[in-house]
Amino acid sequence: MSDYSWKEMMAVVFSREIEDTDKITSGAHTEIFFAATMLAQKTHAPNLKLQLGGSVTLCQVTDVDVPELPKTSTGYELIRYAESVHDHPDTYLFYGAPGGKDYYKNGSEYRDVNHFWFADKFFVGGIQADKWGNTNMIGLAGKDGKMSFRGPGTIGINDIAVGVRDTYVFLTAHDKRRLVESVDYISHPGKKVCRENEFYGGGPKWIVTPKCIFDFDPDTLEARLHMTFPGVTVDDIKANTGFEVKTAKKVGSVEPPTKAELEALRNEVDKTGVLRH
Amino acid sequence: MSDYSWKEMMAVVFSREIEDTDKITSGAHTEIFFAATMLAQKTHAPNLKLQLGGSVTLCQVTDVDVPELPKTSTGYELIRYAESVHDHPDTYLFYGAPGGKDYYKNGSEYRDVNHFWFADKFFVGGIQADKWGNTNMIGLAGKDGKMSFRGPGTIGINDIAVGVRDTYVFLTAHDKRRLVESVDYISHPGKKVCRENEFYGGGPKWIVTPKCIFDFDPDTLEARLHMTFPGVTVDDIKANTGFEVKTAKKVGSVEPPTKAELEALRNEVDKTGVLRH
Amino acid sequence: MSKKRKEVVKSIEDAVALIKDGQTVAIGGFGADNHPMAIVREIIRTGKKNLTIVASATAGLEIDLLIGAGCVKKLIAPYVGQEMYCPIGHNYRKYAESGQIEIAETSEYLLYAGFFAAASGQEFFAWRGGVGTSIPKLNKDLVEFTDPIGKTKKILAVPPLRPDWAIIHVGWSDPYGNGQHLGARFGDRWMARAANRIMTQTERVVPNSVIRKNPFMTTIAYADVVVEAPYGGHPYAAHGFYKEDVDFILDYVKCSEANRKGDNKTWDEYLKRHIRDHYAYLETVGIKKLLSLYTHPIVSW
Amino acid sequence: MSKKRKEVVKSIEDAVALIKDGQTVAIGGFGADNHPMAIVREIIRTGKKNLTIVASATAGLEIDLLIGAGCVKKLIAPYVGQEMYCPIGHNYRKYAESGQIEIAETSEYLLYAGFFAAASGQEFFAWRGGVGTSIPKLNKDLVEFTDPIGKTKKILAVPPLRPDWAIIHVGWSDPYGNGQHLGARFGDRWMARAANRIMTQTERVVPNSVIRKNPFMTTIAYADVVVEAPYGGHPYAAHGFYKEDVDFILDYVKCSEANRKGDNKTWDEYLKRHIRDHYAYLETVGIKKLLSLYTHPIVSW
Repeated sequence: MSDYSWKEMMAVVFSREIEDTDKITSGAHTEIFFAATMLAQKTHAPNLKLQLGGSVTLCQVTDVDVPELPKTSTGYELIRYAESVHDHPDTYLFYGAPGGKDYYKNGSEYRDVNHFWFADKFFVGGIQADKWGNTNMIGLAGKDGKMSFRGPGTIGINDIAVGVRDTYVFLTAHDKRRLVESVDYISHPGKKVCRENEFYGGGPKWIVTPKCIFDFDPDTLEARLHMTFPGVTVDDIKANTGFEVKTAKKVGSVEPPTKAELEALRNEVDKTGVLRH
Repeated sequence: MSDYSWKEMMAVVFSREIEDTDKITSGAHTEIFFAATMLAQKTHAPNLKLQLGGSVTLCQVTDVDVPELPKTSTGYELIRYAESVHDHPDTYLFYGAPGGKDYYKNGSEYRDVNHFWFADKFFVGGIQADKWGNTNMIGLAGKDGKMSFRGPGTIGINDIAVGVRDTYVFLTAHDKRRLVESVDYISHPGKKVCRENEFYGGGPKWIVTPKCIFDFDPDTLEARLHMTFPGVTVDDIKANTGFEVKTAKKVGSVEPPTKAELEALRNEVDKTGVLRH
Repeated sequence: MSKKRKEVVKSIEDAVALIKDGQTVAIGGFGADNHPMAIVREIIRTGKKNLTIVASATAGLEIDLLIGAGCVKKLIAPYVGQEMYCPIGHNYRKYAESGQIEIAETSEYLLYAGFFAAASGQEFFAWRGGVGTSIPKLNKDLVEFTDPIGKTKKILAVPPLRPDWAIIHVGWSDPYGNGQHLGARFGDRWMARAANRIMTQTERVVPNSVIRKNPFMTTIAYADVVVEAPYGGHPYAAHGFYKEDVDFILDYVKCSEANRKGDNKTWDEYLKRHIRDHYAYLETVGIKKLLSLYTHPIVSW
Repeated sequence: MSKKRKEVVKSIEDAVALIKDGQTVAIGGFGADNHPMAIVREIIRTGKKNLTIVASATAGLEIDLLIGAGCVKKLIAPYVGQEMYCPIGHNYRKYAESGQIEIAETSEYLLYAGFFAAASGQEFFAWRGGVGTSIPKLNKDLVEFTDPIGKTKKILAVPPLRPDWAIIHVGWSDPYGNGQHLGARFGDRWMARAANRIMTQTERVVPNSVIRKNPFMTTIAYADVVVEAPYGGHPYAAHGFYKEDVDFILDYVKCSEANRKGDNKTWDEYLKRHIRDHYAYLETVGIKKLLSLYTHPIVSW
């Protein structure tokens, strides 16, 4: 893993997930997310409908030079890539296709009605995630109803969960404090809670950590080990996870970034190496 | 009445009602309404917060030349007078002071909280009005649930009624078909209905016809004859009204436009005589 | 880069062919301004039937024309008329009074409430306007309930209003479907957000660089279909380009009034005269008249 | 004309004197951009107490500063931090974990829902986001009820959130209180609509004619008070004028972290160093640093 950083790998891995028909709104881990989406527009998804930034900044970089990868989700320079800018509240009723419908999906040239009005994919951060994919940004429970650790806050993940097709939960470390049997507070509901509440949104598709990717058993809706990152063993993951690690039939290994992918990332999106450090 | 038209008189009479602290949103009878409000800004209400037109066009003509009185509520030329233009839906949550609060009211330099979020004054049209001030824009009831006469539609009067301080109901003719005991359908609720439903909006302050102005008894909330227009008798009004005409203690007479008022109207707001015909 | 961005400009014939009988079609603009008339005429010319039409908050006679041409089964409109030129649309009256069209009684914000609920993926939008009026009795989609916090006030639950198509006039659009109004936006953005598909009628297709010059002025992003139709708003005004054609509107009012009063012949002739393909229609107006409607820009950027 | 239009420009001292202890104050901007920092510092300098602070949907450390300076009794904020520079505000953690501030747990759209209800005079705004999470348990103002149409889904009734003041940074404003953002507007317009009074902090007061050049770009109409404060957004970016001062922000993060860890002295010195009147504050930053933050205009009109 010496010739690329974890952030670079994550940008590439997530970029592969993006389809040309997607609409995507920016979420946690701004710089990785921006890199992944811009890379997708420049490589295989030129029609990706992309909202970056806190003001419904609809960006299109397919044919636009990106001198430096934006580092914050709010910067003025994002307007450089914009075809349309709105008010942040409009992200909940405006971004992408009107009402956030499918686009060129299901074999028809025109999108069908669906209820993924927010976006197709969204990055979610967390201080805890549990086996159901419930994610916690609120805090760790202490005594007397106080919090022993105050988290950053839920931002808009609860709002987004109602109408986003798939979320990707990102944890920046993999240990038993973060991956727990049951979260102290729920910011982002897991698949089970989403289904119980009849959300249109499907809840988390993956939980991504520096060690591995969990997906969810379609029947039990519980997390299961889906893929490991290069060099990580299943035992290592089991030893560092706070819930019983179930595994998919076949646990795969994440394909490292190819030379072509890294070149595209570094030459077209991240010229100054924001993700390399 | 030979030296001014009815429309000119109405513009002047309504202009007198406007206070410098008001916020007003345009309503029915565009050309009269625009003239009255622009005249107010140019004579005694330079701080009048004024939305004209169907797109939250916040207009200020105090120090601006008005070559021709706008004739429609939607025209491009309204932008000439605008300091701010928004989307039409924003009229229900944006126009004027944020949330539509008082402004320089109640002795304080800063406005107090109140719930007249829409506006202080609004013009309402109607095909029928009844003694409660209920107004009908929907139609006249026919057989089998059909309408014998289909009205233009309620536009937004029902929405506005919840949060406008006073409405002014304008009828373009005064007869027993229009002024009825009870309207066939309610578009704009009268004072009694507004109170029963705990609206912030006070309902109609006046019903204005070519013959007279009705106001409302503060106890019974029923219409009563408030003022007659020049040359109209109380008997004439009683003979042409479809409900029993009660009268205020003292029925006044509307003061005709003064020479100065007419000059200001014609020289500053209606140079081409839109209201004269 | 193996793939390129998809351009969505189509001929008016190809575009309108995408609209199917029985669909719900919302028509943008407001009053005498910014109605997508070329597309409205093409809808009539191609004989669409049983449409549910969603009008703007203050429709003009574009809706009256669709009704009079027999395209409309159901109407959702807070108002149909042309202010002082025609306080109530004549075909609207004719068809409403005879029961030939179904009307869902609504209002400006009840309409927007439905758009908002659709655009934001909610089950309904809660709104008080309409309580105490006849509207809930005349529109069974509205459900009254009691404020769950204060427990006393009546509230209307307004269900999502999700047209199959929003048809919106813009000043200019790029080939990818990013459009900008050059004047008032009215309720067009809310209408577009609610619909499953957006078709814009643009005065002009312009390069993407024109849009990027000021992306804050972009009003419709990602339209599905763009139709270029210069003077496509006639007889109505197109903000930034031309004003309304009052003579033409008054002639419409006269012919539609005749129809309401039983003179089908005048009306049929009116339709025959003006329902043509777009450039043939403009010929019936005449270049001198069209050019006389010019308005100079008030705002530019 | 006997009367003239009222100009609303005030000195920062006179403006902030209007804010009273115990009031509810909303602070605009988003992330590292467009926060009204000169006014925030004046609030601290004049020792306001017991404020209920309403943050933007993604607050930066301006909220953390107010907390650390002891001005805040209650906080309504979906997030307090500075993205990669500081994932969670240190004073926010310190005061929240010790119970020294009350927190009404909320989220981006629950915040906007409250703003919307206030601005539109409704009793509440109906919204599903938050159902199935811990937020309703941690914010008793939210009332769960059942969809009155479909009868199955759970909905939250969000009551009006009506700050006494919305304090908003704009690029420029005329003397009458018409302001324009030169870049992103974030949630500022919704915040302003909901508040009883608007105070704008403007980089520059400009003539009314500048505003009228493109009235579509006006974002805040009719502010009650306008304060001119060039570089008033520092250490944050002001779109169209300057970018954020990363060194300064990192120094803040270091000093506030010290405070969280019990080193009051470092923190008190930080406050003493930087909480000064606006121009004295700018001197502490230094003109060379300020000028180095320049960003050229991306959009102009």
